[in-house]
Amino acid sequence: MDAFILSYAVVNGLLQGAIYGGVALGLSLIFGVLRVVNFAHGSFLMLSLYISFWCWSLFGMDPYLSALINIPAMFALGYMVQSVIIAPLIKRESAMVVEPLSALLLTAGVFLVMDNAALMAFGPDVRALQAGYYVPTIVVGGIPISGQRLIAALAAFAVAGGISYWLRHSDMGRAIRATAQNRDAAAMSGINVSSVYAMTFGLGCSVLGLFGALIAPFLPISPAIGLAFGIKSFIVVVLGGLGSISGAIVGGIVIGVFEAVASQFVTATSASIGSLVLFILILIFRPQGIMGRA
Amino acid sequence: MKTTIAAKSTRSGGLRLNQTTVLVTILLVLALAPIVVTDSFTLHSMIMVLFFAYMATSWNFVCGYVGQLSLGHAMFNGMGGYVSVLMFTQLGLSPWLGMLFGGVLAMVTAVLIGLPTFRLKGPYFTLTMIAFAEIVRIWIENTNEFAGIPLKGAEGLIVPNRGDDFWAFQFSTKLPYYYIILSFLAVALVATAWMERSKLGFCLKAIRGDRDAAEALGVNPTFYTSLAFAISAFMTAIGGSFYAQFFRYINPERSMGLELSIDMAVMSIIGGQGTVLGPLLGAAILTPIAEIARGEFGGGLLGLHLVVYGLALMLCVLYFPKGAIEPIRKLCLRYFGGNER
Amino acid sequence: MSEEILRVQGLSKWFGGLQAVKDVNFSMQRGEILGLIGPNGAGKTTAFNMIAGFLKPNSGSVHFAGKDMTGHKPWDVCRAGVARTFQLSKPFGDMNVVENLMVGGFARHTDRSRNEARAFEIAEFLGLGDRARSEAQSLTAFDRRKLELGRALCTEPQLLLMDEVVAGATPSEAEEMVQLVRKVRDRGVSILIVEHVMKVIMSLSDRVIVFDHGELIADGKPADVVSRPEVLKAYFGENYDIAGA
Amino acid sequence: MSKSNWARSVQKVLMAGAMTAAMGSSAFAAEAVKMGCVLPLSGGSAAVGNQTKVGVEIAAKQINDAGGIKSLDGAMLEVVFADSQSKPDVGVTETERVIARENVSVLCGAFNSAVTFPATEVAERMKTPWVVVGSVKDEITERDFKYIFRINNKATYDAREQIDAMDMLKDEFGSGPKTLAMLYEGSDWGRSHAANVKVIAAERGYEIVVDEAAPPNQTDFGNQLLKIRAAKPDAVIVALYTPDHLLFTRQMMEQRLDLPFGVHSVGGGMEDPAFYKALPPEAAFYAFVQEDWQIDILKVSTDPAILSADEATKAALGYGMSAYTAQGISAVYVIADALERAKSADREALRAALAETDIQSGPALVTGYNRIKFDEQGQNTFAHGVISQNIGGERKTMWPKENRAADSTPVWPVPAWSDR
Repeated sequence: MDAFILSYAVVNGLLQGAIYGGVALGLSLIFGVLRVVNFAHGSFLMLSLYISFWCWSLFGMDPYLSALINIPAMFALGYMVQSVIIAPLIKRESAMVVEPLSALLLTAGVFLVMDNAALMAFGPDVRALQAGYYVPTIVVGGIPISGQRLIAALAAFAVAGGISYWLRHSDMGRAIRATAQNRDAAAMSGINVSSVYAMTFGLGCSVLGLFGALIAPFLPISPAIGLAFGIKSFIVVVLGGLGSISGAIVGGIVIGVFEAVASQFVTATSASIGSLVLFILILIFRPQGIMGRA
Repeated sequence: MKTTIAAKSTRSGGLRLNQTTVLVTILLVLALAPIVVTDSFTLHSMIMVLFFAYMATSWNFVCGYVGQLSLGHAMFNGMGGYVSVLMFTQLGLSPWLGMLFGGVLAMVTAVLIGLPTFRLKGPYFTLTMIAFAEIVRIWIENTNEFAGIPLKGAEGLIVPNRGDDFWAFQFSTKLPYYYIILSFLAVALVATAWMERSKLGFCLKAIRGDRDAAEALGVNPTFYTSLAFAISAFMTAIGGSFYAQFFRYINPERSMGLELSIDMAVMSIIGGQGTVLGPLLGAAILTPIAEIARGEFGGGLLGLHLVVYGLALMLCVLYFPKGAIEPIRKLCLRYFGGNER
Repeated sequence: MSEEILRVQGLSKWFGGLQAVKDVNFSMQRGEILGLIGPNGAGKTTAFNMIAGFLKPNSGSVHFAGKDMTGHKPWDVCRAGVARTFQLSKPFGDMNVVENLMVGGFARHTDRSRNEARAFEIAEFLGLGDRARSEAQSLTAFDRRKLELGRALCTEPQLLLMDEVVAGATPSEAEEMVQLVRKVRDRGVSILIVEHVMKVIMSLSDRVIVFDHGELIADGKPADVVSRPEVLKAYFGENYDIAGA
Repeated sequence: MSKSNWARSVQKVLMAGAMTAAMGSSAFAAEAVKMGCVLPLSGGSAAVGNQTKVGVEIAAKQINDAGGIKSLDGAMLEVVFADSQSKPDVGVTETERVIARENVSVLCGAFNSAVTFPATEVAERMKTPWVVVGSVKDEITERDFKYIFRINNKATYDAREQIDAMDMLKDEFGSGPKTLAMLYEGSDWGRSHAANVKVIAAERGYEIVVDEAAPPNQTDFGNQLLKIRAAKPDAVIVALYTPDHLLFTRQMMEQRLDLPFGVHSVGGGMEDPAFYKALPPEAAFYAFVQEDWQIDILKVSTDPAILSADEATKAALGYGMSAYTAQGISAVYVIADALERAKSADREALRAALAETDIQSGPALVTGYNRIKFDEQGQNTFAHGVISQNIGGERKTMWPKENRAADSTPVWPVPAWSDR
C-alpha cells in the first residue's frame, strides 16, 4: 500500500464520512432531546431527495436552489410527524405507562409507510438529476476531489457548528437543551415541552432537507435509498454517541475513513462487516459512544 | 362438539381453561380445514399463514414476553434452513434430523449473542440484533465456500428433488406440508401457553416490568432471557428448515434478511405480543392482506400491503398497545362472561 | 435475640474520587428492626445496595447468617434469604396483584399452585385480598407500595431490607405501614429499614444507626441516638453545634 | 405510475371490447387464452419487471389487434400478471395461484433467477409450460424438466461472450487487456457471473487483479474505484444493477479513472434506458455493454411489429425499447407461435408445440437472435448476447461481427479522459 493510495483513501473517507455525519445529525439531535430513535430517518432523506428531483425535473430548478423548498417542507413534515404521531405516545408515557420501544415501533411504522408510499407514488425506477452545469472536480496533489461531494462535506461541518451555536445561544436552543436534560423540570419552569419536541423533530428533519438537496446531484434516487442511509446513520450516531452533535460528525468520519482504508486491504464487503462489528462492540462496551458522556 | 367444550369451560369458569379451550378449538378447526379446502392454491396460502404464525409465535416466545424488540430473528431462520439443507446435500442426512442440528446451532448462537446484548435496553438491543443478523447475511452472501462447505453465497441453496419421500421431507402434494406446519405451530403454541404459566413466564414478565425489582426477587435476568432466547431461536430455526423444504430453495437475502425479521415482529406486535394467541391472530390478519393486495392489484399498487402494515403498526402502538387480541378478548368477555382468558 | 443475622465489616465504596461509604461496621440480631438514618447523601442507599448485591463494595465484607455474601449478585442474595424493597418501584405490567406476588414465590418454589395459594395469603395479609385479581397497574400509589412489600415477603426472607417505606404517604397510611412492618417482624423476619421520617423510625426501630458523609457516627437505642450532639450536628449543621454547646 | 397503469388497463378493456364487437359472433365463440406472467413488479428488481411487463402487454395487444390466435378462431391472448416482489417464496405462491386459480395455459417470467428457479419447479410439477424470461442461472435448463423453455442466454454464455469479444478485439487490433478487474453486485446474478468470468478468463490467460463484490444500494464507490486505480488493471468487468451502475459510472468519470481497454458491462444498469437518462452522455463513452438483445436492431429491422412496439414502449414508459421490453415481447410471440401450431390452449398440447419451436423470422427475434429452437432441456441453443460499444452516445453492436453494422468500428484501446 503506497502512501499516495493511502492518502487518497483517507481523503475519500473524510469526504464520505462527513456526508454520513451530516445526514446523521438530525437522528442524533432528535434522540438527544426526545429519546426517540427515529427508524424512519432514512425515509425522510429519501423523500427530500425526491423533492429535489421533482423540482428539477418538473420546473428545471437547480438542485442546490431546491434546498429552499426542501428545508421548510421537511421541517413541516417532521413537525407534523412529531405532533400527530409521536406526541400522543409521549403524553401516554407521562401517564406512567412506559413502553420504551413504542417510539421505535411507531417510527418503524412511519418508515414502512413512507418507503412504500414512495414506491407506490414514484414507482421503483431509479432517478437521477443532472445539474445544468458541471461542478468541477478539484485535483489536490494528484487526488481528484469531487466538487459536489466537497460542498456536501463542508456543509456537514457548517451545519453541525451552526446547530451547536444555536443550541447554546438562542432562547429556543436553550429551551431545547433544558428539555433534553429534564423534561419535567423544563415543563415546570414554563417551557412548552410539546412545542420544543415538535421543533426539534422538525429541525432534525430539515437538516435532511438540506442534505437531500446537497447530495441529490450525485446520488441515484430510488425508494430504497432511504434504508441504506438509515442504517449507516444508526451506525454513525451510535459510534459518535447518541444525542451528540459533534459526535455525529466524528462518528461519520471514523466510519468513512475506516471503511475507505480497510477496503484497500480487504474487500469492501468485509470492510462493511467490519463497521458493523465495530458498531456492536461500541454498543456493548461503550454505549455512550466516542464523544458521549458516560 | 365444539360448543359443548366451550359451554363446559364457561360453567367451570376456570381461569386458564378458557385459553386452552380457544387454543384447542382453533387447532381442531385448522386440522379439519383441509376437508373443505381442496384447492391447492388456497392450501398453499394457508400454509403460508401458518408458517408466519409459527414464526411470529417463535419470536413472541422471547421478545413478546421479555419486552425486547429483536429485528434479527431471521438469522436463526437462515441457520435452520442452511444447516438442514447442507446436511442433506452434503451428508445425506434426513432434514428431520438436520433441522435439529440447525436448531442447536441457532440455540448456541442465541446464547453467545444474548449474553452481552440482553443487557442493552430498548433501541440499543434492537440495533445490535439488526447488526448481528446483517453480519451473518452479508457474510453468507459473500462466501461461496467455507471450510469445505459450499455455502454458494448469494446464489442460495437448492434442495434436490427426491419426489415423495418422507425421510427427505419432500412431498408431491401440499397436504403433508400443511399438517407438518400445523403440528409445529401447535407445539409452539402449547409451549408458549405452558411457558406463560411456568416459572420462566413469570420471570420473563417480571424482567419486562422492572429489571431491578425482578433481580431483587431472585430472578437472574441473564439466565432466563438466554434460556427463552435459546428456545425461541431453536423454534425459529426449525421454521427455517420447513421453509427450505417447502420451497426447496433458500437464499440469504430472503431467509436472513431484515424484511423477514420485520414481518415476524410486526405480526406479533399487531396481533398482541406477550400473549399466546396474539401472534397467530397477527399472522392471520396480515398475511392475507399481502396476498390480497398482490392478487387484486397485481403490480398496480406496489408496496400497498406494506403501507397497510405500517399504518396498522402505528395504530396498534398508539391505540391498542396490547395488540388486536385485546379488543377481541374484551368482546369475548362481554358475550361469554367468565374470567379473563 | 442472640443470633447474629447480618454482619457488615469495613464496608467501603468509591465513585470515582468520591468515597460514598467509609469503612462501615455494624451487625444485626435475628428478629431485630434496625433503623438506618442520616442526612441526604450520607451513603445510606449505597450501603443498602451493597448489602442487597446491587453494588459491589470496593472493600469490606457482608456476612449473612454466617455466610459470606460479599459481592454476590442480587438474585443470589435473594435466594440466600435477603429480600429488599425499592424506593421507586413499578409493579410488573400486564400482571394482576396475585401474579405479581407469585414472581416472588418462584424464587423458592417452582410449584405454581403452591405459589398461587401463598400469594393469596400474602394479599390477605397486606389487606389487598379484595384487589387480588386487579391489574397491578391500576392500584393506588400506596397499594403499590404494599404490593412491593408483599412481593418481597413471597420470597420468604429471613432479612428484609426496606427503602423509604412511607415516602409520600399520608399520616394514616404511614401508620398502617408501621403496623404492617411490625406484623412482618412478628412472623420472624428481621428488618433493616432506611427512612427519612423520624417518627416512623422512632416508633419502629429496636435500634438505630446513623450515617454521615459515608461514616457510621452513631449506634444505639432510638431515643439515645437522636439526642447525641454528633447526630444533631449531622442533621442540622455546625450552627446547631455552636448554639447547643 | 399507478395512474398510467389504470389508464392502460382501461384502454385495454375498451380495445378488447371494440375488437370483439367488430369481429362479430365468431369471436365470441373463441375463448380467450390465458397466459400467466410472473414478474418482479415490486421489490429490488421492480424497474426491470415493469419494463418487461410493458413488453408483454404490447406484444399481446399487437397479436390481439391482428386477430388473435387464428388457429383457435381468433382467440384473444389474456395476460394475467403476478408480482413476485423479487422474492422466491412470493414467486412460488403466485405461480401456484395463477396455475390453480387463474387456470392459465402457459406461464412466462420471472427475471430473478432466485425466483424463476423454484417457481419453474412448481410449473413442472403442475404440468404447465413456462417460458423463461431474463433469468440466466444455468441450472434452470439443466434439470431434465419437460415444461421449461428458455429463450435467452445461460449465465455461462454471458461470461464467455464478454471474453470472446475481448479476444476478437485483440485479434482485430493486435492489442488487448492482460489484467482485469471485476466489480459486481453481491447477490445471485453478479456473483455467479463473476464466478463464470473467473473460470473462463483463467482459461484464456487473463489475470484478475481486483475482485470486488458490492452489496446493493451503495452510497459511494470511491473505495472500490481507488482499489482499481491502485491495481492498474487494463480493463474492468462490471455487473451492477442500475442504481449502483449509475453511481459507479458517475464517480469513475469524476475521478478520471483511466483504463486502457475500458469498461465492459454485462448489462444490468447499462442496458437500462433509465441509466442513460440520468447521466451526462460522456460518462458512458466507449463502454462495452453485453445485452440480451441487439440495441441497434431498430436501425436494422424493418419489421413493422418491432417498430410499432418501440413507439408503444415510448408511449408507456417515456423511453424506447430495452432488452427487458424486448424479452417480454419475444416471449409472447414465442407463446403465440406455439399456440398457432398446437391449435389448442391445452397445456400438454402447448408443451409439445413449444418443444417443436423453430422460429427463424418475425418479431419473436426482436432480441437479435437468428433463430429460436430449444434443445431437449428447453434451452434455446441459438441464444447469444450482443456486445455494443458506446460511440458518441450511441451503442453500436461490435460483437458478434456478423451483427455489426457497416459504419460501426470499435474504438480500441479507448482514449484516456484527458484525450476525450
